[in-house]
Amino acid sequence: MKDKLLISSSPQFHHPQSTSSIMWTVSLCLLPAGVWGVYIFGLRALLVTLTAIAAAVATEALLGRVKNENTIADGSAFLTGLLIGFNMPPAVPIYVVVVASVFAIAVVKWTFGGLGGNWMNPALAGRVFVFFSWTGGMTTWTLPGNGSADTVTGPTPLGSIKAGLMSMSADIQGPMDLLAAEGVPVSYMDLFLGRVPGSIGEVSALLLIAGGLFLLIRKIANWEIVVSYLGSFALLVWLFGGFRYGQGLFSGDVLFHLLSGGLMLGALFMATDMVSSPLTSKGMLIYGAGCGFMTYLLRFFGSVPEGVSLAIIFMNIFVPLINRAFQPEKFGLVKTEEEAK
Amino acid sequence: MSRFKTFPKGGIHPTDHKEATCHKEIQNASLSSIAVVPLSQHIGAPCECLVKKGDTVEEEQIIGKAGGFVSANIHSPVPGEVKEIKQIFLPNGIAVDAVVIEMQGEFKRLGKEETSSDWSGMSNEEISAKISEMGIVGQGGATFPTHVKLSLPKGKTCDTFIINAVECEPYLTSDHRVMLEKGKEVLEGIRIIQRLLSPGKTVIGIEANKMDAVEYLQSLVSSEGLDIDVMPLEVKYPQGAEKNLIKAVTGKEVPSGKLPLEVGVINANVGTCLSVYEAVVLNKPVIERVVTVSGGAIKNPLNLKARVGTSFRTLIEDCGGFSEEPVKVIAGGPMMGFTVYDLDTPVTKGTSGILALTAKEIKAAKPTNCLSCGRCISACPMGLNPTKIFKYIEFNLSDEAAAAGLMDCVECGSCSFMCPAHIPLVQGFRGGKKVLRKNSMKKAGK
Amino acid sequence: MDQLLRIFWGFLSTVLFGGLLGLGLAVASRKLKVEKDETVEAIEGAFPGLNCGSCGYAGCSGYAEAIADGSDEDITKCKPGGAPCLEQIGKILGIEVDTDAVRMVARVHCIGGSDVASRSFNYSGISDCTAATVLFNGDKDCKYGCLGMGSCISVCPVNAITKTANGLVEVDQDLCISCGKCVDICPTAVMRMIPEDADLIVACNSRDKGKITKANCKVGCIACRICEKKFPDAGYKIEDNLSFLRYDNRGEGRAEAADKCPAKCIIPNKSEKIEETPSAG
Amino acid sequence: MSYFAILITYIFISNLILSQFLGLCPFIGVSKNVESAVGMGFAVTFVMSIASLVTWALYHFILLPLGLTYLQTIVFILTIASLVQLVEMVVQKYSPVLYKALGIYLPLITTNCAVMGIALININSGYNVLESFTAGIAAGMGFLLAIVLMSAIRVQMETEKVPRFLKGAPIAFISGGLMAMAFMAFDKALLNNLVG
Amino acid sequence: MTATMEKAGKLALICAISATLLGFVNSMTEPAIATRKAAELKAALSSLLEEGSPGAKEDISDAGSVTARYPVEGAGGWILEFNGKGYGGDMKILASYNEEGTILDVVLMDNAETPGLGKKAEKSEYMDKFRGTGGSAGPVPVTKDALDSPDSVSGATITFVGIAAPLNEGSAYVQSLGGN
Amino acid sequence: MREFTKGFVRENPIFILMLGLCPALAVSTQVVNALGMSAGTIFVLLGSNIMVSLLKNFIPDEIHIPAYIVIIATFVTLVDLLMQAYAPGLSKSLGVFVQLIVVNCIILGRAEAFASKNTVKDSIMDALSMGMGFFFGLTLIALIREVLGAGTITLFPMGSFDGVIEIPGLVSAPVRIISLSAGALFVVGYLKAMFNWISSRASKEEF
Ligand SMILES: Cc1cc2nc3c(=O)[nH]c(=O)nc-3n(C[C@H](O)[C@H](O)[C@H](O)COP(=O)(O)O)c2cc1C
Ligand SMILES: Cc1cc2nc3c(=O)[nH]c(=O)nc-3n(C[C@H](O)[C@H](O)[C@H](O)COP(=O)(O)O)c2cc1C
Ligand SMILES: Cc1cc2nc3c(=O)[nH]c(=O)nc-3n(C[C@H](O)[C@H](O)[C@H](O)COP(=O)(O)O)c2cc1C
Ligand SMILES: Cc1cc2nc3c(=O)[nH]c(=O)nc-3n(C[C@H](O)[C@H](O)[C@H](O)CO)c2cc1C
Ligand code: SF4
Ligand code: SF4
Ligand code: SF4
Ligand code: SF4
Ligand code: FES
Repeated sequence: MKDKLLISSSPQFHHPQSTSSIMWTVSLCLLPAGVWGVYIFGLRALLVTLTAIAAAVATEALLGRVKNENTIADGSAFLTGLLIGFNMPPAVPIYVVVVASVFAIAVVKWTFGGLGGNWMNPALAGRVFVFFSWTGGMTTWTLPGNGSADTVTGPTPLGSIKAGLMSMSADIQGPMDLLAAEGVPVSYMDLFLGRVPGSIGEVSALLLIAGGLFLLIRKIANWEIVVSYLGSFALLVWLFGGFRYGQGLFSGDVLFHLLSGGLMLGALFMATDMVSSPLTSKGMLIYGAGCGFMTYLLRFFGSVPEGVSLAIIFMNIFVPLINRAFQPEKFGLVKTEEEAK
Repeated sequence: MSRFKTFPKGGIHPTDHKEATCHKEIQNASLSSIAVVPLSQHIGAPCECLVKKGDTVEEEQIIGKAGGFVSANIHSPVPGEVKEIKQIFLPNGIAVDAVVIEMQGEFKRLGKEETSSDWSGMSNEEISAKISEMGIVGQGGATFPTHVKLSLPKGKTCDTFIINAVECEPYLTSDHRVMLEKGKEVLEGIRIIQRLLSPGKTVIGIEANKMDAVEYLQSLVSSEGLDIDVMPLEVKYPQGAEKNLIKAVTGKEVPSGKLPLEVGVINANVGTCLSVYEAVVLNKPVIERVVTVSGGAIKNPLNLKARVGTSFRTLIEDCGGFSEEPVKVIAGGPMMGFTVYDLDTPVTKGTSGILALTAKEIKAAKPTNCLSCGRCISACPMGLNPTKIFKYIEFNLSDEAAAAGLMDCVECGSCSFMCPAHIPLVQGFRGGKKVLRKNSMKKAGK
Repeated sequence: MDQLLRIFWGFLSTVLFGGLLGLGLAVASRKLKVEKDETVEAIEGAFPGLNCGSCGYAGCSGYAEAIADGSDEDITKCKPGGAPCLEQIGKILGIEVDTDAVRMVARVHCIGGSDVASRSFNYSGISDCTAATVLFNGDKDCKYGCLGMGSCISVCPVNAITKTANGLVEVDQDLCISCGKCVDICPTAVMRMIPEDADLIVACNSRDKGKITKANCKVGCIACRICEKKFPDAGYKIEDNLSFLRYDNRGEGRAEAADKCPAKCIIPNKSEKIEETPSAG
Repeated sequence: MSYFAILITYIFISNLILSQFLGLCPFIGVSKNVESAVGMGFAVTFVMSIASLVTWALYHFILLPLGLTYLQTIVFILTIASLVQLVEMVVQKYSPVLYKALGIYLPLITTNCAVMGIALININSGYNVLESFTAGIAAGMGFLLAIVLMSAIRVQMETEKVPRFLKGAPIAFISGGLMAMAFMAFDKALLNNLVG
Repeated sequence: MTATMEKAGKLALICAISATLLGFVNSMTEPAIATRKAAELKAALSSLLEEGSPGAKEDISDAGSVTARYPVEGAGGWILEFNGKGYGGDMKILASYNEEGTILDVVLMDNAETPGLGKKAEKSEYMDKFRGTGGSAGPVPVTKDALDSPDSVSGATITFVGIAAPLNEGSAYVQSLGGN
Repeated sequence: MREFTKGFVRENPIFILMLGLCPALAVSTQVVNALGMSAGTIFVLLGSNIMVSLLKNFIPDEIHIPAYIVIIATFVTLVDLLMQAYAPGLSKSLGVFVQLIVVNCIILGRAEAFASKNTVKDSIMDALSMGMGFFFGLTLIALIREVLGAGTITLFPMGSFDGVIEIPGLVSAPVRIISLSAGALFVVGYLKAMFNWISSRASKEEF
């Protein structure tokens, strides 16, 4: 008996969620969107995703060995790899994917002490790193073709809009008009279901929302971040989104902007990465709002068509400061201050 | 949200597992032939040992005399002969001397009619002296000597007297059963304490998962016309922690580092009230208490009335033994209790439960690095930042940890319970407090 | 001509500029003379500059300032600096200092490795000695021994401490800078400072009675008093059920006592590694 | 360029630290805790804005008319050095509170290339006096932003399991690199779109 | 006070020596720098021309991105200097036109484009897309889509447009001038 | 000899003393820039160290900083003017950083810390050592950044060699971000870590 009984500090039992169950659950919730990506972009999308995962997990294993830890089973490297895969265009060169994963795990994560140490989102940092290095490869998009062998390239809806805005004629009322004028026939339903070019895992808003809702219900993703991110972004688009089309206030196409690009993937699965987001509710609200503002700024004014990755890693920089500023309120502190008066 | 009151910040909702024992009447536990009676069963100075090897002791004889103002007498739970005085470890890890008594001779009360005396004629001093003599300590877990708590310092008054009937720890049902089965006695005990404190008002705080007890006590209170408010509270751990209970009941916050009396509150556990009744009315010292024996590895979980000094093994055998190999045996509840490695560990005045948990129940996992998820922060009822404090301790930054509120931590375990990384935060805090105490002693020494 | 004129202008304006500046600075430096304390710099120069914090200040400069402005009169707090540093500071401050103290180093006074000392239970929790002691004072039956989880390792500023194969730690005395941090943190107080030139140590820290010690650990000091009684000049002294060895007076029979020790817990300080200690019994 | 554009340019797009590499020594040296980072940031902003004005005036009223632009380096550095000393003395004399806050950082600024750098950039960009002043303030604010963010990150990293050899300066550099990467979100094109 | 004066004097002396030294060096390097700059410009200008030679510079301030013009002596046509808007800020562009406004040659001068992206435009091959366009020879390509191989500017569209747009303007400008 | 070699690793100005970081990062996009910058810096360092150690008794303490600055600035301006006249390409790609040699912390730092206290001969040694250390550090950074970030190694054109070595494979798709600002910080960060590691090993061996 003596040696079999476990001696440990209280509490003696535990909430069912663990790091690994959380990571694997998130991966599972992402799976449908990934399956969809493979379905419409073909096996190349699968290859890209698997390469990203393999490179991330292999890097994690290697660095874990140096530090004498085995951290594969916690699933965080798998998830990072999966998300990197999801953030890649289907036709991206394979070496780009590998570099993104290695950078994410080795530089962004392990340099700062491995899981939990990183203050920036590894997957997004990896993506941005390769984006700035191989912009061409990272902006060549595959048209959805139900996996036919010969891929055809074409711009993403947001990309078409960026280009179209440069030479827009006067009678265009909003993004959907502009797309029609550019000869890119896209409907809201296409955006919602994911029948548009884009990164492998970002196109299907429907499946991402379904997975994200599950995470929200399970309290794995924080509602504060999701709500303030999507809310502030939608508000800004609604208020000022019309200006670029010569319209007044309150006329932005919120639906189009919510459904296009990597916003859903970013807001539900990446801004909510607990490691690189703030600790307290208030902090999370501020952070989410910052992400929303930055996404708006970059989408409407930036030189790159999409702003979600950059918006999130930009806000990551502020997280340590936010954490200092928004500490929990200590119990029993108010009274002592009154006393002092 | 809920129609019941609660404290606003933090708190968690672990599965309560109380259904295993909450309907089971209190039974008498077996007596083990050897009683091991630790000489310190309370917070404060250990007792002075009054017996030596070979002495014969009677049941209820004082064998340990209170070793100071903050201390409580210890009585022999059984008649018999002192075999030896040896050092043992209590579940909280403290090494104490214990008197080992081999049971022989006659019991005083067993099988006899209880004789009760009327306390209405006693003076407050006499009551206080009785409580002190009978060695009553708080049975809510802190085991603070009750006579000390009930003697108001000069110039302080008690506005509210709160009876802590929350029993927020999962599994445990001893207070619940005491209220159902000894409701009248408990109320009488409360009235005795009311006499001592003359509080503005008296509130019994009970979690809403014990509505039968609420209704029963309410009916007793109204039939006897007592000035006691029975208040159901939302089910949330740690509702029973005194500062949180006070916040829930009165809305007042006890300042950091201060006692409840600072806001005019005194609180006592249900079991403590029962002991007060027994001491004053039945003239009976604390030699037994109600212990919940439960957990997935126990064949037939029960609420047992056990004598102090009885081994855990005896109680477990009373419950039919183990149904499967337990992974942990715990003294107390799963949130605040201590694991033991030796089933010969004796029951003490503070033992509210004995739990034998299986691997499936404890849900252990290998700790990983902190994910900064902030769950510990939202769980902490004291409004602390557990992850930050833990990291300070981990990196030997004790001063920073103290500044971040380490000493305000009540070790409720909410943070560790929620932590997905399974970081033993509370263990870190206890180690950190140890270091702080060491440092301050060193400073004082200089 | 034009060129020459410009050179002249440049010359003139720079001269004026420089002259004015020099004048201004010279005047200002006289008017606003801030006493720049050279002793601070000198004292700081005397320190080894490790910023290890063993003096109790935030860094070497903090201690230097405290000495210089007289707020700290104890000039011996820099352990790593040792005698040469003391001497230098003494010179700077013009005071006599006693510098023949031997360098002290840390040493774990326990050889009760996993092979010889018994364990009470199956510990699950933080791998840190201080944290481990909140549960029954650690998982060894002997409550005075080295728990081997290395709290000391994490505080040592020079990485002088390493874990051994049998669940203890050992100090590389050549690296040790005598800061004493490991001694401070060790929850069982098994880490103690000894002179660098110590010949032998009693490698046990158990204050339990002999019988209990023996049950807990095969190489524990059982306080049999053989060393104290048989070799009265050797400097052994039993206190609290444990033999202590003095280093200021090294009389006859020190090594012989080690031989006679039934527990074999008196071992040479340096030549033998902990792993190679005789596992008696 | 409009003043707004200058502000955005030097705070975000051409941030002194993260894209121009000016003033790295204090950026690495004084970012170990947030309080001193804030102090240093304000001190730099203060000195930079004044230095921008003074060097602009010197250049346009003395060096240029006299054809002495080749003495630019000598004159600027001397001016900045004495300006820093002067500021230190004046602040010390008239605002002990401010001196306490900024005092210890002022001497460090003398050999900070950021101040000299912004003076040279002002001249090379052909700014007028107010534009120079704005650029000075904006550059200072960019420095302040970067160093404060960096210090918060570094303080957080103090309690993370950073590998031993990466602790301290390496982590600061690599964090700086990640920050620079995120700041690449801001480019001239964004500014052009924003201000038209 | 004499000590103070002495210090001031010494500093002044050091300054004086420095200033004088620099003055002399400057008087040597200044003309060298000036001639070098002129030569560079001349080289750039004449590299744009197969026949004829660049005439005197005339600054232009009212023609959009055109900042200066040089009449081509001997062959007719113009060399124009533009200020284009690139990714990294302003770019200085020189281009030669025949009298019909057709582009003969282009060079990218001072710029702050990104190495590997916009900087590719410094290479002579890059300008192939513009040579022989404009005026009667067909439109200057001003969007990526108008190119035969848009790949060659992918990832650096801003630079491309920043060069193409002024060139297009220049073509119209030359036509508006109508011969020398 | 020890005085000379100290700059390479033990007291490397960039990686150990952490001085002169700005030029180290800013001009290290191409090897040729690093070489030019190092040459300029060594020249100034040498000149100012010599002058300062010569004049150390002549310069009163109160004005030593401005005096050193004037001396340094003079040498910097010399370099600047000469470079503009005779190495225009280099001058252009180094930009304001030539003038910023004046605030390069290494130079004033060495003048203060070394030359003002030592003989001319030792000061020359020190200048060379620090200069070589700066050269070594800067070139290392530039080499890594240019190879990875551009896929080339740019040296001086000589004869038929146009000065650019192309690394096959990398040149067509280099890790461009390494040649941008972020990449510079990454490279210096990891090199600094490497130096920490080397010097901690070295100090262990010395014990
Ligand atoms: C696609 C998928 C792959 C998984 N792979 C692993 C794995 O490689 N290692 C592992 O420990 N758990 C893996 N799991 C999750 C486990 O089944 C289990 O849920 C997890 O370890 C959490 O256990 P816990 O709740 O006890 O912490 C995987 C789950 C899914 C959905
Ligand atoms: C986290 C925590 C939970 C507690 N839960 C209870 C409880 O459920 N019931 C209880 O009576 N005391 C509980 N206590 C103890 C009370 O804080 C308090 O000590 C006790 O009610 C005082 O009464 P006593 O002196 O009669 O024991 C808890 C304490 C802590 C720190
Ligand atoms: C680091 C970086 C440097 C860039 N440099 C240039 C550049 O020099 N020239 C340019 O036109 N665009 C530059 N860009 C902008 C984009 O690469 C490009 O303009 C945008 O992706 C649109 O181009 P596309 O339509 O050809 O894909 C740069 C972007 C980044 C991130
Ligand atoms: C809700 C959630 C979102 C996550 N998002 C990301 C992500 O965007 N990028 C990533 O690298 N890891 C993500 N992770 C995994 C993990 O937090 C990450 O690997 C750590 O940042 C590594 O320290 C996520 C985890 C969870 C639970
Ligand atoms: S154990 Fe302490 S820190 Fe954790 S939740 Fe409870 S009070 Fe807060
Ligand atoms: S709950 Fe655990 S993982 Fe989450 S922040 Fe707290 S300590 Fe970290
Ligand atoms: S010497 Fe002390 S601190 Fe070090 S490992 Fe042993 S018990 Fe732990
Ligand atoms: S911590 Fe201990 S071993 Fe390390 S240097 Fe200090 S005294 Fe020596
Ligand atoms: S070189 Fe030191 S601040 Fe730039």
